[in-house]
Amino acid sequence: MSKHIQPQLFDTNQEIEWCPGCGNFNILKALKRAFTELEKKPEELLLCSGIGQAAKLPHYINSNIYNGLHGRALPIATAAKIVNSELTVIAIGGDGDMYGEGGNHFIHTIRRNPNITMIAHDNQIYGLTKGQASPTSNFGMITKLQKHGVINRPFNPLSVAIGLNCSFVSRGFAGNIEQLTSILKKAILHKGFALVDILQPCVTFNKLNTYKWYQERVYNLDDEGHDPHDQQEAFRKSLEFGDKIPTGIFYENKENYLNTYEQNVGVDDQALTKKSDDSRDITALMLEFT
Amino acid sequence: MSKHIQPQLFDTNQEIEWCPGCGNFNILKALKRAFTELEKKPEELLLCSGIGQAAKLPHYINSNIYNGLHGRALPIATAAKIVNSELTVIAIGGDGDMYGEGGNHFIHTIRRNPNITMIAHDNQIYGLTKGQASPTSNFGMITKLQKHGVINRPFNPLSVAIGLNCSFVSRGFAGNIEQLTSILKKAILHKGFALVDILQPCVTFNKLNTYKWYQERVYNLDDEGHDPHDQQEAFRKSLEFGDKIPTGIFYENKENYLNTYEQNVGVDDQALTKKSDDSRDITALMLEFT
Amino acid sequence: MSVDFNIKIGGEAGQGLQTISSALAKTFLNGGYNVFVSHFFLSRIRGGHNFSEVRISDEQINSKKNSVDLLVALDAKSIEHHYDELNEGTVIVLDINSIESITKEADDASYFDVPFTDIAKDISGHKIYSNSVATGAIVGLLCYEFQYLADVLTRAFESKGDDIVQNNINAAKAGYDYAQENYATQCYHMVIPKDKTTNKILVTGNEAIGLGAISGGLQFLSAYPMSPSTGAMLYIADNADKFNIIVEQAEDEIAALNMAIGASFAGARSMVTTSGGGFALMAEALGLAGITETPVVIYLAQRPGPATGLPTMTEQGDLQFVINASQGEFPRCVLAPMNPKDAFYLTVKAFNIAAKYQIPVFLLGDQYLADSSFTVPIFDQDNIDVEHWVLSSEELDEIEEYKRYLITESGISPRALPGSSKHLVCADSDEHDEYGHIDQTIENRIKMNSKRLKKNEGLVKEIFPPLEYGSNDSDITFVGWGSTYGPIKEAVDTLTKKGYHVNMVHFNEVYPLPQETVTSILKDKNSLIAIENNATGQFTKLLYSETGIKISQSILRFDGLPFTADNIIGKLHDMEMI
Amino acid sequence: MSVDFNIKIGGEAGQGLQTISSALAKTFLNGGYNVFVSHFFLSRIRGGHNFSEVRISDEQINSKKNSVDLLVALDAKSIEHHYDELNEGTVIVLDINSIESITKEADDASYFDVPFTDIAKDISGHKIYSNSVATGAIVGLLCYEFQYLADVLTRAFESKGDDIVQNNINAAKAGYDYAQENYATQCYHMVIPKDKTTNKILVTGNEAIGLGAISGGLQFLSAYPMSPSTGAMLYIADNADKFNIIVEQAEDEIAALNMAIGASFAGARSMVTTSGGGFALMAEALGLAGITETPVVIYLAQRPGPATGLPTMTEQGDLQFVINASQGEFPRCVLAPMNPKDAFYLTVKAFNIAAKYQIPVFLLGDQYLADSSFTVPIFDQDNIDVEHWVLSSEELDEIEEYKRYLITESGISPRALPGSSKHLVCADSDEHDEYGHIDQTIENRIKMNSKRLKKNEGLVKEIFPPLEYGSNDSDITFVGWGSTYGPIKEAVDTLTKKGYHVNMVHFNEVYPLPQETVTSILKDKNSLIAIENNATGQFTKLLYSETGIKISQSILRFDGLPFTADNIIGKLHDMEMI
Ligand SMILES: Cc1ncc(C[n+]2csc(CCOP(=O)(O)OP(=O)(O)O)c2C)c(N)n1
Ligand SMILES: Cc1ncc(C[n+]2csc(CCOP(=O)(O)OP(=O)(O)O)c2C)c(N)n1
Ligand code: SF4
Ligand code: SF4
Ligand SMILES: [Mg+2]
Ligand SMILES: [Mg+2]
Repeated sequence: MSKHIQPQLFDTNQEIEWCPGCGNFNILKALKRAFTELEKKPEELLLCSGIGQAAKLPHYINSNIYNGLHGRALPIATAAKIVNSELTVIAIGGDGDMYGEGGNHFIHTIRRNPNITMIAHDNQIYGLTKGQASPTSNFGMITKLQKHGVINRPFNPLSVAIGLNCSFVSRGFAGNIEQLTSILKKAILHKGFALVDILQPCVTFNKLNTYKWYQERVYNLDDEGHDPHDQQEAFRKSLEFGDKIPTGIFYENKENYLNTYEQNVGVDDQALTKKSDDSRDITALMLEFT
Repeated sequence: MSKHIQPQLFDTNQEIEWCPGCGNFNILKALKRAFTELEKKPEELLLCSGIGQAAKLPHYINSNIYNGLHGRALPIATAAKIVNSELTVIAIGGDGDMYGEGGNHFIHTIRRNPNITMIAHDNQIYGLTKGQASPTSNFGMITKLQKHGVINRPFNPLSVAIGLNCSFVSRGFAGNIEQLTSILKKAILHKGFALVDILQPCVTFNKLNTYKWYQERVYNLDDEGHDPHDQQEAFRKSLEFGDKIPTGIFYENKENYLNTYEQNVGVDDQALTKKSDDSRDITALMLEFT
Repeated sequence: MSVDFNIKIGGEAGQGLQTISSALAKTFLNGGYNVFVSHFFLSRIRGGHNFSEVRISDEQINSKKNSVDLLVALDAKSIEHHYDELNEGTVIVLDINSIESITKEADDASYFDVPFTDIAKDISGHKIYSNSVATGAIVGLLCYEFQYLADVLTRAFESKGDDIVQNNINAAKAGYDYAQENYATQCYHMVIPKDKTTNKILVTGNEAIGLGAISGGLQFLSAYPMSPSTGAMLYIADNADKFNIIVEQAEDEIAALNMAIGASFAGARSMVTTSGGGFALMAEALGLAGITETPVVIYLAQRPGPATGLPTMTEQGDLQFVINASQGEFPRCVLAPMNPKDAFYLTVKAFNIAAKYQIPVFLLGDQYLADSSFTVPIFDQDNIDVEHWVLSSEELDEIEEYKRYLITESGISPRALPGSSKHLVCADSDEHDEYGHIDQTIENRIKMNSKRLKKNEGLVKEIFPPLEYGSNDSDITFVGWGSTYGPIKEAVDTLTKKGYHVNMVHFNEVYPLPQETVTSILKDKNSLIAIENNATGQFTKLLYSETGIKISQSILRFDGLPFTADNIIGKLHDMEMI
Repeated sequence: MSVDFNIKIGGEAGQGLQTISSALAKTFLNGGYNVFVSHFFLSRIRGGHNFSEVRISDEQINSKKNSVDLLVALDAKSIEHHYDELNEGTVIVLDINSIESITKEADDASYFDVPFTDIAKDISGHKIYSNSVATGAIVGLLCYEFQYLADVLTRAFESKGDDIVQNNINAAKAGYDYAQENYATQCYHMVIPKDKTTNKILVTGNEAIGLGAISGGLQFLSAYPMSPSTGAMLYIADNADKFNIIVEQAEDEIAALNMAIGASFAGARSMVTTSGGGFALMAEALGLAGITETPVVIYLAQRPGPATGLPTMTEQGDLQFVINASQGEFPRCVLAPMNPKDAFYLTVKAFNIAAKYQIPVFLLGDQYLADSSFTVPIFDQDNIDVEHWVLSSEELDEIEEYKRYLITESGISPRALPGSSKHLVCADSDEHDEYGHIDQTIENRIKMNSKRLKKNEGLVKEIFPPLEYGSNDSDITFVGWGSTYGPIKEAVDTLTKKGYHVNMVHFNEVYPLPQETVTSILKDKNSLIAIENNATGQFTKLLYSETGIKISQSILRFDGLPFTADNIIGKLHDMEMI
């Protein structure tokens, strides 16, 4: 089979609206590769996104897509998955999308643990709205709006996810397609909610966190023999974001009670739509009202 | 001075709408005590709340109050504080209020670090709406709505706050007024955003997490010589919630860049309303448009 | 003999008013009566003063009555607050031991003391049975056959074991006997069972909507709890397993509607339940359903606003909000049930319309409808059709190239589900082309926006005309909408009996309004009077703006309470119309 | 000589269209012309096809023109897309080296090749100066005095150092000279500077609202970025330090409006900036401002919906939404600026009305107003009053017992700030008593709800009548609102010049509408034609429902673009009205 599936399977003829050199291109490439290597078919995929530069990605992959509202990819993705657990569901968005506007869904979707993959293109900036600080912007970074520098401390998606015992927590870097592809594959294969935060240079608006800036700092957790089953260690690593920035798989939770949302609801074996039929006899229910 | 201030100073003639025996009464008592011992005056206080049983509390304390929308106490409190930094501002709500509907404000207010105190009456249930699961409900707990037990893993406000390097993170128990009063006082005195999560038995709807249940489990972190400046240790402790439940001050952050929001904005010395006057000459601005 | 008897039970939150009213209601329902049960609660769990009313009639009733024929006082406030509502000779049943002090003298009314608690302890060993004693005493005072109550208690406590059932029955019987033995004339009022097989059920609006949703094929419900809608969510959750329905408590209302939309996109018939404040948070997602043309049903149970307002009371204050919510312009439909029977069928219709037109459809109820129990005939399931309007596998196989947003004559594009075939399904909240991909050209914009709005033409034809009731040739026509149907109809009946010529035109499908039909019904009527449970006459404005029919007289109520026929007639007097 | 010259500059996002258009605009503004600059952008940062237009006139202009007198093509699409808009003989300026292929033959239009990049590299050493070359070439083709451009460039690049300034000027001058030397007739069109001290400025709607807010006493702005409103937030942030204004980027729009309300409660004049989708998330907080009677200003810049829609384009599709948003009933005010001048003064008014009536006030703009630059006279600051309507310390000292929600004749209660005296200030989103504490009684509900709605009576008197323009005795009256003022006025002027009898009635204060005034203005007019930038005629509906005036003919545009006078006149032809 595998040799018949070609990477072009996931190409579309949509014009790509990103700036030349943007980190998003590599994320797109890595994701297509991951789908190819996992032998996915376009019709098995559902890519849900919010609004932002990152959130345009689904249009560039030949698949089912739901490009919804800014900040709301996760509830759409979660519900679609619970209704049709046969779909491979990915939620995609920017750091503003996923952690700012969508922050509440982020923390509560982790709690639900649906078997979906969340990909955050973390360029530490609001791209589409032209360069305001995002929740993950570095402290002190100057932007057009934050003229005296960002005064909020950065949101740490990894430490929050690990603190919430999230089932899979990882960070990739758009400058390393190999590693990113491998992380994405593991995330998609992981049964449960998988977070992939991706360091993504925005060449137009983020003049601080450039390719070079990241390149000088990133290292692979694998190289340090990091044990992803150790929550405490994962937390320690998640706090590291300065001269050194770890990438790879921080945390993987295999505890028993971490059944997926679909399992807990009892629809992981078969799509809900196939389970329930329209012959709904409510006679017995009505009799309770006498 | 202190001997002239009486606890009754904070009493109101509002009828208290809580069920007899509810943990809220002790929280009310502890908070009044804290204000008394800190020699606060009613007019210096601003108590902001959302909607729920807990959120009714401000009506029972003689003070300025803003009882706003479900989930939205924090933005109200933050903005009021930044406008008038001379006020002692407290944000109060239930676990549903603060971590469910208001979850996004929780994580982002921590990032801003205003010098306010957030009090969450954590009864692990939705009280006012009659007993649905809350974000902190124990896994598996059966409720009227969650008939097969809660399937989401509980939200952990402490681990999230510690992961976000929150400036002060603590847990009290409504069954221990002494300790609670002392925590509340420290939280109010603490310069920066202070979280006080309070284990609060709901005698009507939560038949699992009762006084007894908590009493059998809680212990004081002080007794273990816990160092609240150690983020890693604080995190470890925050994950403990089972046979043993730690209470006390988990984490206190005194790092330098943790200036408060008011300091960062430059209004901690004087209320904004006193700083800015109405003589706004825009002539110079207009000239830029030629 | 014509029966129209109103029992009011007052007490604190947590004293079990609903247990008593529910047992009484079913007892009389099963004896062939029409029963109507309404509640007044404060937004608290214990204490305060609440009350329930059980109205018993041999005619169809859909509303409360102002005057009280029997008052059961579980606290002193019950007497203070409701003293003015009593008729001459109304009996007040109470347990004198458990009431602190009585401030009202018994002139018109007479007290009848029943030691609820003592009897309960004596007979069944615990004071928790005192509500059953009270219930029994009331049934006794009405000299109604005890067996009906015994049956009701049996079914109510069945699941708790035989002992509990027996204790409750014993307690009730003791109360019953005590009343008959001690009340001066034995029967305070005589109510005789009529008919054992009535085919009637007693349901609230929330339950009827729950039943309608189940019957109408609901598969996914997401909601964040909010009074007065939570009952519908709970009812569906209680029965979810039997029908493979998923009920999800969302973290907030934004998630709730987005989830329902995601579920619908993936193929499930989906719904949210909420109230005005929750819906306010859904306004953006409403537009998402609009532009992605995703069917979804929104049940909004209104309560008085603005903001938190009066969370446990009733109002019709959100009509204009739901019609105009969300940026931009797109079709939607608003159905406003008159009563639970109507609610049931309209809920089914809501799902079908949502599916057919691929739009959001509102069920606009209110606390009065949501929480009150109405007697209705058993719902007829024969004509329930679950219409999916989704392409079948065969149809999909035949399609060469699938376009989710194909431009069609009707504005409705063929709907496929993602993963159901090899065709890909793309949806986008941006303006998009026929494939569902972002398209910012003006040519496309005109086509797509027009296509969506085109659906209104078909939609308006689905709307049933308003209900007309009362004499053809009338001096006064009441115009109402939604849950005010009951009180208005009763006002028409009462006035007709008194010889007035009045009738009513009542709207339960309120948006879009079929202009011609509505105009032809209303244009020649004399003296239109709008009746609305709000302060600004929102439907009156809608009617005017959509049809040009201007109603210049109105009876508005915005104090948090529902109308009664008596209110309406009283207002007519004030207005010197009668 | 009468000048009305339209320069269009087309190219990809990121090619610097705005730099060129802005330099050109100021160059002609400072020579005494009225300039109007508008933009068409796609929702992307690089690539695609965008364009800007600079229209230069010696008359007041507030709108775009359909036909193009000079096209600057930075890409091939500029020629393809806009070829039909060219006049006979329109010159197309381009750098043939940087354009892949030209598909259109030059029949009516003639190409004029200027090697922008080569000149830039030659003269200033880098291709980044090619936009200055282009700008210079255009000024050269119009034989306009170069010094104006030199001054503009000096000020634009001042902050980057003398070298950069000089490089830009040199590049521009080279372009200027190249044009004059190589264009067949030296001047393609002659534009002569008129007047050096014009007292006019060139501002966008966003900037004017920013200036109005600053002038009107703004102290706290919270917002979540959203096109097309972000410009206002940015403008205010740029100048916040000078006036002690706090600008807070919120985590979402819910926080934004709640923060603005919290800030206002604590005493700051506060505001949010957003667009429809962001406002949708604020709907609940709108009601919070309503019930707690907290002043707040909401600037909503409309863009085409539903949902994400067309994020960078224009529409007037949210009027009914803002008027009806949020559950329950409470007063609000909606002001819809006609142009930046109006926007400035209405912004000040918005703050004062919000403060006086303690209500939310909307500034309803749109992308056309927000992003286009208009020539306006310098704003007059003499009549700007910042009215606080807050109790002073002295007044508070005199009050025995303070009640935040005192029932008054006008419905307006005296407002104190928390912490400003020993009086406590309590606010509640529940229905509350005069002190601001929860009160669920029906008596209180009636009082409080009526008190709030009572404010409408005073409020409607603050609303100015619509603007009337054009001949008194006319056959056709255009009725418009908000930003369509410019194109409608121009249509009236053009038609009048052609001998038609047309006039216009334009609304910029749209809610609540003063019924009598409006009726008296409109009732005797012939052939009313509504002009709206939406598909369903939202203002037409509002006007009808509020005043009974029915407009049955309309010109609607909903393709994402603003009107031009030519569009309107064209439609009138189609409708056979002229
Ligand atoms: C409700 C709402 N608020 C605001 C916006 C405007 N908006 C669009 S994208 C965006 C943020 C973009 O930043 P991010 O999510 O980080 O994505 P990026 O463009 O950086 O990939 C915002 C604020 C919107 N579309 N909807
Ligand atoms: C927007 C909105 N959604 C829902 C509600 C209904 N509601 C009121 S209180 C509450 C939750 C109460 O739980 P919690 O916050 O834990 O407070 P508690 O009553 O337990 O103290 C809910 C869902 C509301 N008032 N507003
Ligand atoms: S603006 Fe930044 S994030 Fe967006 S496409 Fe350009 S480089 Fe990428
Ligand atoms: S319902 Fe629970 S939380 Fe609310 S007052 Fe009663 S005991 Fe307390
Ligand atoms: Mg980003
Ligand atoms: Mg709670």
